[in-house]
Amino acid sequence: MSITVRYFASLREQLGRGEDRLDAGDADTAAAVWARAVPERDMPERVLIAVNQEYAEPDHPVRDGDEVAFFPPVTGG
Amino acid sequence: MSITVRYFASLREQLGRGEDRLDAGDADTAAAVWARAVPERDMPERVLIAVNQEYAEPDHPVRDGDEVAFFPPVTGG
Amino acid sequence: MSVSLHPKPFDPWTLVATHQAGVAAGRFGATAVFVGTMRDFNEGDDVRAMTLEHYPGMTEKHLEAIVAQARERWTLEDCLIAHRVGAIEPGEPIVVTAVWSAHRREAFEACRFLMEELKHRAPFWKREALADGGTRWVEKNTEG
Amino acid sequence: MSVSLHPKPFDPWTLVATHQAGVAAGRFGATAVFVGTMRDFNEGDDVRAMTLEHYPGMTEKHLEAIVAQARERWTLEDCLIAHRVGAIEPGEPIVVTAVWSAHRREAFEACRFLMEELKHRAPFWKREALADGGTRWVEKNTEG
Repeated sequence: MSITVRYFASLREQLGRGEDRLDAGDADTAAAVWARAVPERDMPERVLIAVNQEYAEPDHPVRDGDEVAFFPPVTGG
Repeated sequence: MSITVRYFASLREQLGRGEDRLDAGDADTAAAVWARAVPERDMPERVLIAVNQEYAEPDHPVRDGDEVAFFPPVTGG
Repeated sequence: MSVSLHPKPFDPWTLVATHQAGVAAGRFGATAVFVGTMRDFNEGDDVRAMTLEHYPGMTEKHLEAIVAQARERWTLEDCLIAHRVGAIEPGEPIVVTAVWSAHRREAFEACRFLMEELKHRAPFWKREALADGGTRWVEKNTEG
Repeated sequence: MSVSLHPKPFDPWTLVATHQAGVAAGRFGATAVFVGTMRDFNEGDDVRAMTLEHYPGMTEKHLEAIVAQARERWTLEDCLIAHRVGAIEPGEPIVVTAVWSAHRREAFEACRFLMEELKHRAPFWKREALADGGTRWVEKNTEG
């Protein structure tokens, strides 16, 4: 198993990729996943986070097999 | 010329007629028109009044050629 | 801008689609529509049919005045009001109000305004035929 | 209850009419519908086309959750949300929210709630292609 990390919209374009796969780490949170997946950049201030397709805070725990997504403010409708 | 008086809905049914024609009177108001057209009954408290198809108060002046309508609260839509 | 009275059943969605074909595309971002449909119950009673009386001439003038008020109050691209008159059966549409505007706030607020004004002031009167064979004039509109 | 994503253009009025055919006639007296349509301008610029990105899986779950919230808050007969994804041109519908209920207050309020929630939280992102050849991500939704 592993952690799937997904990026959308302008964030995906800026990072130049839509997805990363990480091995599960000890005591992972969404913010820790960002730090490991995108070491080249601080987590943006206005970023939205979803863990397993539900909105979550940066300190939300992340386990092996989880999907963590980072994306900019939404603009649908 | 004359004044056309119209009644709608439950009021029309209660009076047994939809329309009266009156000669114009001196110093007519909508209330005075009611009193002359329907002498058998006081003007109902919640009645709505229109003079020439615009809402009006009981003291609205009425002239020769005008159309005065009396009707119960509206229930469309 | 369109205000119309319909003695026969109409399809509200076709009416709105047809009207919209005449609204400049690309200009409006928001359309709000309300459709009032005849229910088969009212105030706890089963209702079999309804007759909608109106005041020919004043009704149209009044609906046009309501639309003019909405257009003074909000920036709107277009408005439509259609209302049935005469004999109506449960499940049939009674009224449609539709508003096209650049932004959704205007569309929602103006569409609701048209309906509330229409309900409170437009000269229509409902007489219900009840399942038990009786008829009654509706005395008071439901609050909205 | 229906939530759907559409990679191709749809006709909102046909969608609503078709869905309504499955809602018990006579039970609902009020239908409120909102349609968001692509404009050819935004923030002062001419917009030629748009791409709507979304988060497959989360988007549907989130829209269904919004509908569930609305049904907890108001007594509703039925709800529909349809949303475009992918390449969109000016004049094409982007989103439809529709609510069927006994009374108009519920229908209006729930329809607006669905739109506001969708705008603020559902994972969709717009990229605009401008008339001058450039593209940009829309950063912020208009207030409604």
